[in-house]
Amino acid sequence: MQWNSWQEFLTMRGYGLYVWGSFGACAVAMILEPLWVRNRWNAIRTRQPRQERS
Amino acid sequence: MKPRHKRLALIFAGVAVLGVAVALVLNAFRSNLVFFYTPTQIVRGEVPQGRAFRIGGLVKVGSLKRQDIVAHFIVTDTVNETPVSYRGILPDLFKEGRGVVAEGKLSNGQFTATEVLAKHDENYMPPEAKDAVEQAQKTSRTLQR
Amino acid sequence: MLAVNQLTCLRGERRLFQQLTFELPEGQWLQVQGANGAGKTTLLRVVAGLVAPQEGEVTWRSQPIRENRDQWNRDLLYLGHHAALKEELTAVENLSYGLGLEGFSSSPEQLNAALHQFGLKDREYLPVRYLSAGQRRRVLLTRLLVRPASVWVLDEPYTALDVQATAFLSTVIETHLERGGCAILTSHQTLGLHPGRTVSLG
Amino acid sequence: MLAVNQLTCLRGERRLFQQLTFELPEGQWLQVQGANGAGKTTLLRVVAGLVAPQEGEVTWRSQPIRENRDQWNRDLLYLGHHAALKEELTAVENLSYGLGLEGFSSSPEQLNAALHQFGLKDREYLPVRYLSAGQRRRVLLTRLLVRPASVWVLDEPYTALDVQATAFLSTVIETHLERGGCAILTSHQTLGLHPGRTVSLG
Amino acid sequence: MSNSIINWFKYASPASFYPLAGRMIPWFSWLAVVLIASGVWLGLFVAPTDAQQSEGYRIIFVHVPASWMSMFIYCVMAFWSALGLAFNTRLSGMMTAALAPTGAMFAFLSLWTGALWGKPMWGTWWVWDARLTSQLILFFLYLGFIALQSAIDDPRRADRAGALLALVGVVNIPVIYFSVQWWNTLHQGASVSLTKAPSMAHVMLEGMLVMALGFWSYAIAVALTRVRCIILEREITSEWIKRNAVE
Amino acid sequence: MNGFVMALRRDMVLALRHKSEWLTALFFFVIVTNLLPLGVGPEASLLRKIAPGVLWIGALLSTLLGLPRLFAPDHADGTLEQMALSPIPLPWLVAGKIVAHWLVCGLPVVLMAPLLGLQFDLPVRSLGLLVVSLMLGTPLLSAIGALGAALTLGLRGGGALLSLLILPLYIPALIFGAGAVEADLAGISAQGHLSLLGAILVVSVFFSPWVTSMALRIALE
Amino acid sequence: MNGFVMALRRDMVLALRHKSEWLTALFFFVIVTNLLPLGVGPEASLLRKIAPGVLWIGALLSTLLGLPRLFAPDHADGTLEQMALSPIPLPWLVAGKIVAHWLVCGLPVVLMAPLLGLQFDLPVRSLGLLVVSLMLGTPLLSAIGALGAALTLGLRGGGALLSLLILPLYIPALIFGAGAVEADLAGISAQGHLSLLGAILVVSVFFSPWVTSMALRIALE
Ligand code: HEM
Ligand SMILES: Nc1ncnc2c1ncn2[C@@H]1O[C@H](COP(=O)(O)OP(=O)(O)OP(=O)(O)O)[C@@H](O)[C@H]1O
Ligand SMILES: Nc1ncnc2c1ncn2[C@@H]1O[C@H](COP(=O)(O)OP(=O)(O)OP(=O)(O)O)[C@@H](O)[C@H]1O
Ligand SMILES: [Mg+2]
Ligand SMILES: [Mg+2]
Repeated sequence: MQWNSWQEFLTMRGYGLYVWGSFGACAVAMILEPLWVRNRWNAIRTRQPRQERS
Repeated sequence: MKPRHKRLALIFAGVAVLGVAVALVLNAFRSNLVFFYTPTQIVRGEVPQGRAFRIGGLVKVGSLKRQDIVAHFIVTDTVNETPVSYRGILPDLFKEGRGVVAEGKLSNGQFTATEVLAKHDENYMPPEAKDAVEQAQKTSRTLQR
Repeated sequence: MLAVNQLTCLRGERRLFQQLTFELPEGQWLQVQGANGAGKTTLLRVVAGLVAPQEGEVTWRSQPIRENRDQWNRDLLYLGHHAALKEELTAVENLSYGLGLEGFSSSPEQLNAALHQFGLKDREYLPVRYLSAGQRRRVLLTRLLVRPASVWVLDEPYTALDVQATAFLSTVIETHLERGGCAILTSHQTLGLHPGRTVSLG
Repeated sequence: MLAVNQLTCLRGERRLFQQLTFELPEGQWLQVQGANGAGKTTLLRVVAGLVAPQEGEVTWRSQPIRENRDQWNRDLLYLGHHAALKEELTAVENLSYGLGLEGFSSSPEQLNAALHQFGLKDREYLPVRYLSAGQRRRVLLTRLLVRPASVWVLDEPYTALDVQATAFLSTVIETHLERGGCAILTSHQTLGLHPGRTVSLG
Repeated sequence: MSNSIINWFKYASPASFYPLAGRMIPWFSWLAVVLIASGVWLGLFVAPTDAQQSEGYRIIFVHVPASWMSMFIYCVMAFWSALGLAFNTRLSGMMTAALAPTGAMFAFLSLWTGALWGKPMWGTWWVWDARLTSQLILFFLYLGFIALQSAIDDPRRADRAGALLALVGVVNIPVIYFSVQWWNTLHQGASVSLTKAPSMAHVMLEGMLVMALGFWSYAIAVALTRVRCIILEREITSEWIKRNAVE
Repeated sequence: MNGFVMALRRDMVLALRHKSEWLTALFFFVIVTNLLPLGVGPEASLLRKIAPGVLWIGALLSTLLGLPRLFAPDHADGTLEQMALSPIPLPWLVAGKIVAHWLVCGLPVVLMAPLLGLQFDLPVRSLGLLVVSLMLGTPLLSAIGALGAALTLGLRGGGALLSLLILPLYIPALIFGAGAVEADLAGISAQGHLSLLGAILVVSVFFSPWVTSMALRIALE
Repeated sequence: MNGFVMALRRDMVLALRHKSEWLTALFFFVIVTNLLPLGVGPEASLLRKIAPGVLWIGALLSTLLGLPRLFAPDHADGTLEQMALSPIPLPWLVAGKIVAHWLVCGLPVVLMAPLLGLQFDLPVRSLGLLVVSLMLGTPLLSAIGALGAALTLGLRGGGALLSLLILPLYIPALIFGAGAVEADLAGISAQGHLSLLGAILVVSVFFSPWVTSMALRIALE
């Protein structure tokens, strides 16, 4: 374990903004994208039975 | 020509074209197509005259001096050296013995930078390991001498 | 009554027609006949007021059309060789913007009904770019059903239509005449309309 | 012989035709019939090789046309809805560049003679922009006289033509058939040709 | 020979790929979660401080995997495109279309994290050196690909036009990769390469590789899900979907 | 070969008859580069500094402007269909059209450039290099652009899409082209830049007609 | 009035459906201004100096680009004939089309300008003035441009001719517009420049629809 305190972990010795900016952007993107694809999937699946009936 | 021959001719032409292209690219790499110039190129006069350009190399150990906010240091490529002055904030990675890229103008062998960027190498290691490596290098150097 | 007096028209150095005179009372129709290049389209454009004739004039209800443009434009419906359709818009949008630019309006339901009458069921919401030649023509002709006007000037309205649509167009024109409108048209085909007046060019 | 095997074509989600099969020997002609939007134009484009069908294939002299494009393109003459004429060029120029792009050539005299045959005397040196609708169509059709080909694929060749030109076009087609060529065409009019084969769509 | 090709086609047909993809997705999803979690743990908690860059270097654990993936995905797209143009398989177009948004996202992340890294280390967000410029071009190529596909409504044309673009753009990939060798760039040279031992401490290297594998699984999982969507959307009228797709 | 000449001649006749095309390209180039002193102010040293970049961007934009009209009119009036059905292989015809596009949009710009360079107070020695770099660069712009024009043929949003597709591919040409002139201005050899420009040129001019005609066949479907 | 709204709405729908138009204008603006640092080199002080001129020229060129397509498609497909035969007076319809052109080609550019200004390192205070000057200037460009578009409708060489006709009329706007921003940058009041810009704006916007529709009727004959 590299860190002595949360404080140190969060500030990253002054590089907090940059490190967390990078990790954060990746996290956001890689969480949103699967949700977005799921959404598309669900939209198709709910549309499908309707089309079949008609 | 039969279609078969035609196709062969085409493939042949395509290979020839690619060959010419590769030759040209290689030729380009022999000449100086660069993001920055080295002190050696400055000494040889291969750099832009009278306009801004970038110079790159290592900061010579022990050359960094600060007067107020003006920093003076020497950029070296281990063969030749160029003195540089810069007014402004230096990036974190700027250290003696490390890589640097500076943009600015050359006059009378003195380079006046308007922007200084740090360039670092591809080595990543914890401080202890680094010390060990440096120690080893030093000893091997002294041994060679 | 639409009257054409002593009309003369030049194109390049060619005299297309000269001293042309005819009248068209309400309830009647007139076919302009002539070979390809005889000047039919040119005549219709002069009558519509798009082109000024070299000599002569066109009057509508005894008023020269070029001096009384407001009234004439309200009473006139002109369909030329051009489709005047935007490929990106659907049939319904094309119709409703077309009407809008002329100061009329119509609900989408009415437009849809008119398109159905012209045999364009299921195709109302497809961009015009996907329609076949005949289907585009039908969209254009649907304006006859939704744009009120008493004088119809139609340049080759029958092109690209299949047998069924041709018959329907003829009944549309007949109905228009019965209601007291009048129509000028050109066509190289034999028309299924009751006999009307004719003018021959060339 | 031109043969069409098991052709299926979709547009959007609409199935235009399905498992269509027919043959056309040399010296015969075939009329594609169908209402507006039935898929006639689409079929002709598939036959010409412009569109790949969803299923099935077209063969010419027992070779699939898409695999033997050189030969097929040399033997084919396709005239679509589009005029393929440049408004700035004269009729003669249009024809000669059209031929040039296909690797043929013809002297201006020959082209002029062909244009005369199609009733375009005096109009050869006028930019096409000034020609009437029927005259443009005639310029296009003149290609039938100057471009040697054994298969003609003609999409509504009779539109915009007057009576005289219609009759002339029919004799041109008849001559082509007598010489051992074959032709596929669409038209909503009744044609003055000897009875040929038919395919009905839709 | 024709026999083997027909077999191939069968595998590459959407109908048989659809269930296969369905079975693979959960595996890769979980693999991605596990690998990324352990990568983050290795990168943020286990890996030591760097001698030159202090804690700032930790961006390496996302920057490098994202950069690698952005280049790798483009290569895969080009591969499918070549296949599609040569054999006219329907699946290849769908795969390319499914990969593009993920690739674009990684290209963007590479630029974003690179810029965030460059500011403290080099002293600038951006310079026009060869590596950075060619990577920006890669991002634009992804965007162009996506825009082109969405502008064409006929899926067949969209696939084939996109395939052409993907194939033409692939020349950019070696330029990105070798730019640091061909020109002297501000961007650093390769720390990891096939020809020499990595110039990185072991823990750091391990963290980076684990992250890269995690990103890789992630990309596979997302792309497979998306390709299933595309299959359903496009083949909605076909028999096999009506028969069995709605499990 | 014959088809190549025919397509070239036809497009040239059309362009000359039309005038709009080549005059527009040239005019646009002159305007873009001439408005700048009006907007920026007539400081000679400033102008000289931005000259290579501005001239190259001008050339690039005027090529880009002509691109949508490379295939669109032929597509709209059905000529492209006829070309696709011609016994002459489509790549030859496409090559003819590309060369015509260059002669119409590129060459006048190249010939005009030294004059404008003078206006920007470039030294005479660098003018030669400017012409050389443009001479190598503009055919490349036409060749790469043709592919973009074919891919976006008849699409909604054609113009913007075309720029989006093509500009990333133009950036290297711009960098090396303007770079060559700047290097020369700065008194260093421009050979490296020119070689790279030449390499891109050779490859793109050779392969573009093939790829473009594939794209055209796709667009015609 | 009704016809004005209708014409405006129709053109807006077409533009949005098409996307090409407004995206092209915006894209072009962004590109022209963004390629510059690539070609000229990223020296901040240099860039700041040329910023007002470059941004104004960018706006001017993107307006100019959209102009040939203001009436040409409607002319080609016969819609313009229908408009000329409409009971609604033609100037109203033309006014609608001009406003649509501004909304499509002008407004996005105005809104984008401050962002690009930032990129050129303009001080924040001057950004406001940049927007104001463009807001006054771009409608004027559309209004004057419409007349040129109508005069050159359907002519051979339309594009070049149009620029030739219109640019001389645009130059005052460019000088006062870029001048205003430069004055502000230099710390002088920009009021004089802006007033002149306003005067040209009022006159041109009022008279343009009338004159333009006269030109259109002539073009249709
Ligand atoms: C916006 C700026 C940047 C971009 C677009 C960029 C792009 C890339 C790309 C495309 C790669 C993968 C190529 C390869 O594996 O050889 C890469 C690798 C890498 N980058 Fe960056 N980068 C940027 C900034 C930075 C910065 C500021 C640093 C560090 C100070 C950095 C460090 C690295 C490292 C360590 C690698 C891995 C190289 C290897 O191991 O092979 N990058 N970058
Ligand atoms: N500038 C010109 N010089 C010479 N002749 C011209 C010129 N402009 C037009 N023409 C001729 O004027 C005539 C115009 O005819 P118009 O279009 O009215 O014919 P049309 O009767 O409608 O023919 P179609 O049945 O083919 O539609 C054509 O014969 C054309 O050649
Ligand atoms: N994307 C699409 N979605 C739905 N339908 C489409 C689409 N594209 C084309 N169509 C339909 O396909 C048909 C194409 O017909 P085609 O042009 O072949 O008709 P045609 O028989 O030549 O008609 P015409 O006699 O009018 O020339 C039309 O009915 C059209 O509406
Ligand atoms: Mg006519
Ligand atoms: Mg048809």
